[in-house]
Amino acid sequence: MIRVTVQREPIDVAAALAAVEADGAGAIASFTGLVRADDGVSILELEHYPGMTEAALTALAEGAAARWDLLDVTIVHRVGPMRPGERVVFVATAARHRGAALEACASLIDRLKTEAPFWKREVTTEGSRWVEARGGDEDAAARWR
Amino acid sequence: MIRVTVQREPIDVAAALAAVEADGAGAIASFTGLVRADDGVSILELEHYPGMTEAALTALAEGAAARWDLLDVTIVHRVGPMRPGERVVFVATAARHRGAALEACASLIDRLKTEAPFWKREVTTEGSRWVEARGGDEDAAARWR
Amino acid sequence: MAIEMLYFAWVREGVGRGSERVDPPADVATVADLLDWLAADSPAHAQAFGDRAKLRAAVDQAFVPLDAGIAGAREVAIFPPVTGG
Amino acid sequence: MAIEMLYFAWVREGVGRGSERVDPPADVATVADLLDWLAADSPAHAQAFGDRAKLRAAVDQAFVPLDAGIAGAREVAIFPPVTGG
Repeated sequence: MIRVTVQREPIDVAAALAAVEADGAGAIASFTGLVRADDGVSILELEHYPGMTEAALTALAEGAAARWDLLDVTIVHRVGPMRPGERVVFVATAARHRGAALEACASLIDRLKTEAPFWKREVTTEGSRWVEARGGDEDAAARWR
Repeated sequence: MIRVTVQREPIDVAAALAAVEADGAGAIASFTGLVRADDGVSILELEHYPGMTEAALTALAEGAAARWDLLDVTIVHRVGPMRPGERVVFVATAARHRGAALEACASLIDRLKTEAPFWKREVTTEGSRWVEARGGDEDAAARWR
Repeated sequence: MAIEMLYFAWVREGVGRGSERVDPPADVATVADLLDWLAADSPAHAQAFGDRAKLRAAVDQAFVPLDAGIAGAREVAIFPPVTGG
Repeated sequence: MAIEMLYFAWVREGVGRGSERVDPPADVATVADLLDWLAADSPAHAQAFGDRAKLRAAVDQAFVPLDAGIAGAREVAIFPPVTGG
């Protein structure tokens, strides 16, 4: 099953994982991205492109499900303001065997970083700034295409 | 922080992940292995080598933490009898960036399969049998050495 | 035909709005032409669109290069490289 | 010196016990020698140790090949290839 959610509310990882586990797979891989506590950032704000974001994430999920024969793909991405330690993104993949689940999960978070329309702004004590895209992210995503 | 647990009780993934998240990392990868519901297995029983198992898992965790500069490694492995859908093993890794967390998590579950003394027995309606080691597991583990 | 322009992140801040409906003349054939045309009359647009290497675009919610055509487009979005996840 | 033998999985079932304390003579120098010595007097051991390719060993809780020496060993474990995770 493919589950894609873009939400302002905090991400409930336990509930998301429980839903994936209920589908009877043998292997579940997950990735959680959090606002790091050690960067002097007091607020991280995520902007997105409503409509296109959900479509882009769904396309990534469907592509991974077909390529790795997955039982489940879950992508939950938070938008709006969030604090250090809070979850920004959660990806989970379920398959019969571990290799498929692990690879698909890594691929999804790599591609999500360059192929879904989100933009991050960091607020620090010195002000706020838009986060610049990293060249390494493009390289990471290109591995899977 | 390194957390290694071998237990007969069900694995509480939410609690394990919450402990990892509390350490302030930006990226957490996890893997959960479950008793598959589709193999005709009514009970999976895990035997282990008390003492050596914990030492072997701790050595794997310490090796990964050093190689990938991880903030956290959590390995929880269940032993004793368990039913389809129940969790057999849970591995989580935390790092500043996703690449390290994802690679380390994949490496740990691959190496755990060949380098920690556990033995699986499957009980079906036809009787019970010890699970044979898969050659593919040895190949997967060898990638990381 | 009218096009719904959408702006995100610092492009939105620079232009001073998140969306606007525009009706470019027929010789505006590509996304880049559209940026030139919008910049011609508005210092805010001109400034926001100043460094084309830092701009990305989507036409009808699909990523495209700036030299992509806009014939028949209903929605064109302009934004910096994405930084989600 | 006495050695604590440990058996796991079908090796344990074949031998009929999970552990035993043994005191091999001095010419029993390797794990393989130990298996031969144990098999010589016991059909159960002989059967459990019959296919050496399917046996793995640990000496004092470290995996070793069957031709590893056992000088000074306190604990020797014999078991099938591991299947955890």
